[in-house]
Amino acid sequence: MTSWTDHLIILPILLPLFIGAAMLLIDERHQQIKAFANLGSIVLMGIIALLLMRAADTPTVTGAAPIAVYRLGDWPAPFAIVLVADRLSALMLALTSLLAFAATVFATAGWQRLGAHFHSLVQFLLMGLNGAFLTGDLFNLFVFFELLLAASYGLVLHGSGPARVRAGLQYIAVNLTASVLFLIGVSLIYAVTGTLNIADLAIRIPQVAAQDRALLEAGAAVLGVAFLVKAGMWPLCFWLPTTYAAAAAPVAAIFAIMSKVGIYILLRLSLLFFGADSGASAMFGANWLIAAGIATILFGLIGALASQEISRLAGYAVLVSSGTVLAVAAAAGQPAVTAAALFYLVNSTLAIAAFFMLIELLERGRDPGADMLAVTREAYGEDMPDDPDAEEVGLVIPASMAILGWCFVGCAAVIAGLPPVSGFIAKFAMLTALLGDDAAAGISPLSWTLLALLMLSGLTMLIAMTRAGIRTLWSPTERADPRVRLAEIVPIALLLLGCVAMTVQPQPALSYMQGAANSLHAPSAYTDSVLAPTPSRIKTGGGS
Amino acid sequence: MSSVVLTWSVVIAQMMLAVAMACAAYRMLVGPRAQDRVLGLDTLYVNAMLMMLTVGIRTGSDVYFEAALVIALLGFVGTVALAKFLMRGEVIE
Amino acid sequence: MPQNVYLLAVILLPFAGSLIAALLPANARNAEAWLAAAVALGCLGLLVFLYPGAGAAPVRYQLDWLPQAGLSFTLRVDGFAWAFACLITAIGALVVLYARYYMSPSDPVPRFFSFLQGFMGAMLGIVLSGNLIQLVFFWELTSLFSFLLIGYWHHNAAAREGARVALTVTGTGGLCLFAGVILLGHIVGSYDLDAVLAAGAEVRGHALYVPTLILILLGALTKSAQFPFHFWLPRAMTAPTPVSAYLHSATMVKAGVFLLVRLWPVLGGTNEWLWIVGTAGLATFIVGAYLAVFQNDLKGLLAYSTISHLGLITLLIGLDRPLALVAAIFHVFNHATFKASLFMAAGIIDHETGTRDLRRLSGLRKFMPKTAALAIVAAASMAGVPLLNGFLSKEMFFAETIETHDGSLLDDALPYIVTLASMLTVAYSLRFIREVFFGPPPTDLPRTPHEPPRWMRFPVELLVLTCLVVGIVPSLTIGPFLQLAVHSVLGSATPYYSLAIWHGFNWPLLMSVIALVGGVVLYLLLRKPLQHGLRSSLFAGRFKTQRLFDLVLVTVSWRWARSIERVFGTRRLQPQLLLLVSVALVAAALPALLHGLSLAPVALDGIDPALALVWAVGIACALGGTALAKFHRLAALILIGGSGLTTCLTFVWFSAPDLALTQIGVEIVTTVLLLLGLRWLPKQLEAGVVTANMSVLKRVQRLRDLAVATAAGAGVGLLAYAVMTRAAPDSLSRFFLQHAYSDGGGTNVVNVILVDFRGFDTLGEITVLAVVALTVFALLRRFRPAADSIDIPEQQRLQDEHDDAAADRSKGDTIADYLEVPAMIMQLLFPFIFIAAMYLLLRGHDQPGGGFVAGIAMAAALILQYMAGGARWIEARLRIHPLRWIGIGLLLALFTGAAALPLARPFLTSAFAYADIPWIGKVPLASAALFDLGVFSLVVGATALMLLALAHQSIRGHRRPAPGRASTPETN
Amino acid sequence: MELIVSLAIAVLTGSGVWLLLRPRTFQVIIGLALLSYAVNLFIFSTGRLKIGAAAILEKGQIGAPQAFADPVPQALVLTAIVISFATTALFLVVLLASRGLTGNDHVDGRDPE
Amino acid sequence: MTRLLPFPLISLCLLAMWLWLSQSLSLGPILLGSLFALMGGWLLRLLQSDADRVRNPSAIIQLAGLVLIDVIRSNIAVGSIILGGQRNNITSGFVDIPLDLRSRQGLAVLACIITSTPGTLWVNFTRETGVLQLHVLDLVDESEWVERIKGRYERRLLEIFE
Amino acid sequence: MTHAAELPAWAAWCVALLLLLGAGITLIGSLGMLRLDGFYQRAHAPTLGTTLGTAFICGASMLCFSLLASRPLLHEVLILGFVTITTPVTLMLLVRAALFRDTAEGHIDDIVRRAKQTPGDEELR
Ligand code: NA
Ligand code: NA
Repeated sequence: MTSWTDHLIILPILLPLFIGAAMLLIDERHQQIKAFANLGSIVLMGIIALLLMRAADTPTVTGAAPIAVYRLGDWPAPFAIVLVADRLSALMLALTSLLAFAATVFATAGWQRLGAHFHSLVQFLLMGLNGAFLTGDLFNLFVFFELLLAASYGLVLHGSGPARVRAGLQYIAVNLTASVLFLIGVSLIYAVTGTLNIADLAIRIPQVAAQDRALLEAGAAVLGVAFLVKAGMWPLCFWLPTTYAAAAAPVAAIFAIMSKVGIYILLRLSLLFFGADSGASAMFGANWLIAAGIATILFGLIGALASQEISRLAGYAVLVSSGTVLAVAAAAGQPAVTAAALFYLVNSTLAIAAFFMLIELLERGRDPGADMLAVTREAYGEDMPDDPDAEEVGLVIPASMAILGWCFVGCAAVIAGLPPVSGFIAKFAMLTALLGDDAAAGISPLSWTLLALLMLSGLTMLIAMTRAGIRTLWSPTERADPRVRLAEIVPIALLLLGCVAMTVQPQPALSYMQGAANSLHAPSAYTDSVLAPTPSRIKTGGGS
Repeated sequence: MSSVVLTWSVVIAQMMLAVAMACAAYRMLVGPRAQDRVLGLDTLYVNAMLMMLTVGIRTGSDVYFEAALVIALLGFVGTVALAKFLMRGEVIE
Repeated sequence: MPQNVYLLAVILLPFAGSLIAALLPANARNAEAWLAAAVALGCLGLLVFLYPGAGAAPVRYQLDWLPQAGLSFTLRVDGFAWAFACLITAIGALVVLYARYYMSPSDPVPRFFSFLQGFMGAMLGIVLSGNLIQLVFFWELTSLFSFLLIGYWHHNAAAREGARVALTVTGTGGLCLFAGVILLGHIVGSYDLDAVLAAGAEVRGHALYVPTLILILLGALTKSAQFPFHFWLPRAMTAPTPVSAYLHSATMVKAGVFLLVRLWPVLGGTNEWLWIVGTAGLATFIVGAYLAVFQNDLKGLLAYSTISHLGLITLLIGLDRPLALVAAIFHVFNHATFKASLFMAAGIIDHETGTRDLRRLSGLRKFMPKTAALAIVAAASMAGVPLLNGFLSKEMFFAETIETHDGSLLDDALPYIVTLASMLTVAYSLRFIREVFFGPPPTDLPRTPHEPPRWMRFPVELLVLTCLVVGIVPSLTIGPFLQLAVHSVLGSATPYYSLAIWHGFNWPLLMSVIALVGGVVLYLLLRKPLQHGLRSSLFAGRFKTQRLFDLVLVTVSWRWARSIERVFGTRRLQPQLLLLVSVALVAAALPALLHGLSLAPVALDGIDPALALVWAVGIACALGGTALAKFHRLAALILIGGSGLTTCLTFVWFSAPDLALTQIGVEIVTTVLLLLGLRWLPKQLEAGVVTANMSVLKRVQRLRDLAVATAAGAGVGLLAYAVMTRAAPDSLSRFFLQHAYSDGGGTNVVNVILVDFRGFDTLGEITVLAVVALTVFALLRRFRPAADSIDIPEQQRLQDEHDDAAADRSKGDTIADYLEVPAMIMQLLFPFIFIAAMYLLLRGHDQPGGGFVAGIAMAAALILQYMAGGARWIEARLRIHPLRWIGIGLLLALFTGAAALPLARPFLTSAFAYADIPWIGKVPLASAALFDLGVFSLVVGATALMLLALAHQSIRGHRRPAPGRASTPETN
Repeated sequence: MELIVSLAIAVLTGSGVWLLLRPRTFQVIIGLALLSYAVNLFIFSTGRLKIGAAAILEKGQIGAPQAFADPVPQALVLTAIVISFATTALFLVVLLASRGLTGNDHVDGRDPE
Repeated sequence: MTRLLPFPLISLCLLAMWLWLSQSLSLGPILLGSLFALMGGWLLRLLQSDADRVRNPSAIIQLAGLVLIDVIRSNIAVGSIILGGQRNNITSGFVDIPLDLRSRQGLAVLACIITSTPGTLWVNFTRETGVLQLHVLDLVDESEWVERIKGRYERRLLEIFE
Repeated sequence: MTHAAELPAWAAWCVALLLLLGAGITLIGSLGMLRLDGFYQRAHAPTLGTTLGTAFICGASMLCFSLLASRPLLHEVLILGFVTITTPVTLMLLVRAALFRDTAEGHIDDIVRRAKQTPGDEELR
């Protein structure tokens, strides 16, 4: 620890803890103060994340990948807990703070008053998310997972009401069960390897004795199942659309990142523990991840088509996004593909978050019965009588509706992967990476499958989103003009602008992600950085 | 000799306490009424606490004292709550 | 300025115009029109500067976009692109002028003109793209703008449907094109158009040629409304007529044709090309013409006619010969002129009469003679009458059909087939003219027809003039441009062709004559039946492709999707949990089965009978609790308390005093918590219906659940046994045991781990507790009990009644007597528990104890007081501010950890020292103790908050919901 | 000894899972409680079973791993106990709210038809 | 004095408890214990307003001895009932005992004594009538029980507390 | 039990005796839970364990540890004290609650009568 910048890594965890705790000492009536504190903290977090990104992307003198390690309590690794910041985790931190910022601004328009302690819960959720992205310790990961889940339970229930409570009950029950699996998995791995440090595990796992391998893999598999639940993989994902649809709009928007935590961990751990060079258990579970990803894409698409409520459709879009990232990243095992998948992850997360907030504005002041009617008519293929003598004069669309309409188009385009926004670029990047550079080499059946799936998902999402858009924006039912506040439209626009920026300037983003993917695929850089001998209070080093 | 006696007496005492726990558990399982079950639980707590003390004697370590103390001091809180629930239908009015 | 900047400006101008148009006020019709016209003419003007000389290299403009994946923003203009761009902008300008008069003054035109210009930009983007991915990008943009323009009158259901179908079909095609282009790029190694055009032989020889071809053709054919994807186009006629004229006849539908011509040097010249493109074109040509005859809607007729003509062009391209390609390009331009003018004329008729029904229209020649003359000339061009441009390209078409291509039967029959189809063309053109302009004066029209405004007719006049001029002096007018376009596609392969009107008596002329005569005869035969409602039997009713499409779309994307979602998904919790447990079981079992799980033999001699008996008790309690959890909740609660106690005893047995302490504390608090909750659950469930009348399905489900539960239990038990019976690896604990005292300053290693080595876990864990407490608090603030739980409990009612009934007693005496003595003792215990809690807190670092268990003990003490005195009584004497305890606890823990930061040490770096205080002696001072104090404060606060928030529900006045509104919707 | 503890873990897990799959919310919460006992014991068992070897040192002692019960799983169990206590409390309140708002105590908030 | 140390006796007990737990009589624990003992007194004062008064300390010891003997005796008696064959022949039942004792502390001590003695259970005390309801395992003669409670315990408790 | 050898013989015997006595008395009390009839009778049984049972075992523990540590280690007294204070609270509250439940359900006359006349009948549920 030589300078204050060394502490930058831990600030994304301590800052929300501090703000969240301090807000408990402020009376609930001072909502504005809390909102400002919350936003200020998020902005700061964003700045820290950007600094970490920059640090992680600046090559060191030796040219090695710069991976920052923070040894808590000044104890040597692998004995105590470490935090690790590399390109990927810094990226996830930045993404998280962007989403949180948008959602919090949105919430200041009214959602914050719907229940108690909204801002504290957001801060604690961020603490959990940031912790999960940064930690280098398997059990500490569990703790941060529980923290983010606990805060998410609170946020799902924010505002109460039958739908939320019903969905919340389901969400909590499933996640508590998954947490039980998490604990079983972690303790089995500890029982076999004797360590909890992720880097140390990456080193010890190849050396596990043959007779212990069954236990190790059983533990890893159970742990994987727990992550698959959080990532929303079929058939463990049915809670997700229900929960996200029931949650308050800004909450659902922040939740867009939550399934990505599961994906992040799965990617990171599977490459560290069971990468190509990890001995007898190399590539353990990779095929299952691919299969789960593909099944999830398919199920998400089916669900999107079958959704009557637009918010459920958004929930299924989350599944498709998660499934796509996992299937594509797990399938190829090449950094280029992983980079493209990360690019896709970022922009689909942004769009889905914007979409969740947008839905609330669109649905505001609408008669919920209209949906049912429109869908049934469509479902049964009734010819819609065209009134021939109706005067063909368009309806004047209020400016707010026009803006919402364009936001909808933007979200739909990103989610379906169509031009003009970044979803198209993301799909393009994934597909070219999947096909590879070598024209002479054939295309593997798996690549064909994924190519077909990506196309199919574009088509299906196009159909579903068009249907939803027509229903909400063009339906002739009487509706009050939605009264939209600036604080509600700005965050949506902000997130979509992020997508636009990634459309106009995809290269810097993609090359950053390429770097992230490269280090993800090179576990030794990670383990070397974490386990590097450093001066610490224990001069003798470890006992082992 | 004396140490053998002590060893065996601890084992036997633990056996007896375990049987005592089983008796209490029998009441908890069989009832027939709720108050019988609560009484069983209260007894089970005391028996378990005594069992902890014997474990301490057996291992020659007094680190289990705190657990026993907590049962002695707070073990009744649960039973009080149960009793009050039976009497009033709610624990705190 | 250099040319490539002009090129960029051509693309940017329409989009800029679109943006400005959107921001203008709703009634700014003139401003909108001026703006749009200026943009179109401006682009046209720029294009003049970009006129590429024959044989000159294409002008390029390139920007890096995503170089890593071979994507750059490249604009490229060669002769073919230039000609197309001119067509787009020129017709665009005319359409804008027309639309100025067509759109009603009350129509909100900013949206219209904005979309129109956006479309123009996208279309220009397609033709000027020098990168295939970028081409797809603009391709999909045109679909999007087309969707928005078709749905312009979205209050109309047909418009919505038309827009949806168009987007679905062309968007899907666009995705296929995307895939195809990516494959093409994969084969060539670049997406640059020039690179791809240079790699034709390589592409055609590649194993991926056929899939690439099919995917790209799917894109082109859907866009150009080729059979069987043609059905979206007639439905798109719900768009305002300027849109139909511009997008759906002159430009967008030509994008498919454009692409086919563009990629012909790469993909063409194979049998696959000939067969797929040729067959699609031929079928479309015939089907379109046939269906056009039967249309009663003016725009419908024109739409099918457009389909038919696009089929003709596609057929020409499919014929795979340079001359055919020349004819195709020529017809693209001719069709654009006469069809755009016809659409505009139809729009004028619709506008002035209020109907487009051919059966209602009649004799308009008298009312609008100028329009009639224009429409007649345009229709004649469409029919292929000499001296008009349509005749010229049709002659070339006939000439090409006569040539031999692959010598198949179809090839031989081609001239006959196209002649027949051309008869249909003549017939519907004739019908259009005859029904609308001739015959008796119309009756019962919605409006009295008259000539349109001068400038609304102007674009039609200009277009018809073009038809005439090109038809009469082709080589002087269109000649150089056609040559330019053709040359840039075919290069050195450009064939010789002549644009003369008269080629002498030859086979094509004969075919034209036969077609014209036959068409007239056909029309005369069909006139009466059509007037009386004759409908085509082919492709009608249920077998109409559009019907079929709807049916498939609705069935697959809605009905099937819903069924599949129901089969492969669920919204119920139980199946989800079952799946989760089962998946975990399988996941754990597979490695065990694969590697074989070696187990130590079971040794019975090491079993301690006392522990065995204890666990017999624990197991019995667990099973009993399980059995009773449904109907005897209280019993279940008591019984699992037994299991918890045995668990706690096990921790004591196997050397884990801290665990035992914590477990017992949590056990007690949990019991109280669940009891507090039990108050709000329904009193007694129907205990009668247990297993007697259970359905078979229920029984099977129960058996299945039992099997899964047993397997899960067995599995976890086996894993535990396997773990416990093998040697422990060298673990982290070595380090902790070695350094706990020397470097952590505590003898209780577990506690040192908790507050020092892994203090970060603890910090997170207490935050979880805080968060849960907040959630519980927030949720309970809005708690509304079920109707049957609102009343005070039965027991209290009875006791109150008893008190009221007795003369010497007053209400509340029973409870007062009941608690008199116990409450006294419970209050007395409060300070004693406090002392014990302090003891546990302070010695945690060295002996069992710690902040958590101390906090739990303190919270239990508080609860005890609540039970003794009642919430109101306590709170009159003792205000607990749990939120403050929580906040302070978190901050204390945080600051203790952060105290190391100013000393340039990482967070949570602990410090301990032995302070030598006078009189007292050496006192160990560890920062970890302060951390533990934070934990204590938080645990007291959080536990108290949860318990008290729940307890407070009893004293809150819950109002019964109004009858009939069992669950009121929430208020946002 | 190992046999008994694994048997106990097995029964607790089995009962817990069985209750988890039941339709009434109260059954589920009891199931979760039993599962948390099972998991706590399971984590604890990964440190292997030792009698009379509590990980409490003498002052100044440098402990050897053979002489003491593994403290790491114990620390993990402590964290797990706290977290499962918190989540049990939360689940309880949610099930109460669900019962209040939906009028029944089925896990789906509505009784199956 | 009362504000700082509202319950001197209780605080003394608290200090004793602290020292007992700490197993130490050095200055540090005494100071810390005194602090906690004071705080404990303040906590209790929030809940109970009337201070503890003990009139006759020697009676306490007397009572304690008595109780000890009774407990041992009753243990044997009840044990033999449980183990013996005559457990089906015993008569148990409720006994009403009119009390003169009104002090809350006194009643609490009496309750502890009665309940801690195997064979008797404190059921209810009605304040306005002053009737204590007991449950007795081996109830032979009701009046004997009245005499035993009033004579052996209540008299001494009255001496101590009132 | 390596430490058992460190105890003087008399102490070992004493500890053993106290242990067995305490456990035995507790067992007898708990057996009462099985053998006695009706709740009100059974409610008397656990007191054996909480008084002499606890006292003897605490005594054994104190003796053992005091001799092992060669100084008085008497904190088990606190356990005995707290058990003595807290058990009555539970029993009082529980028995009164049971009495109320029986009264409310109309069983109490029955019970009082039966208690005095024909004890041992199976109590109504
Ligand atoms: Na959990
Ligand atoms: Na008694």
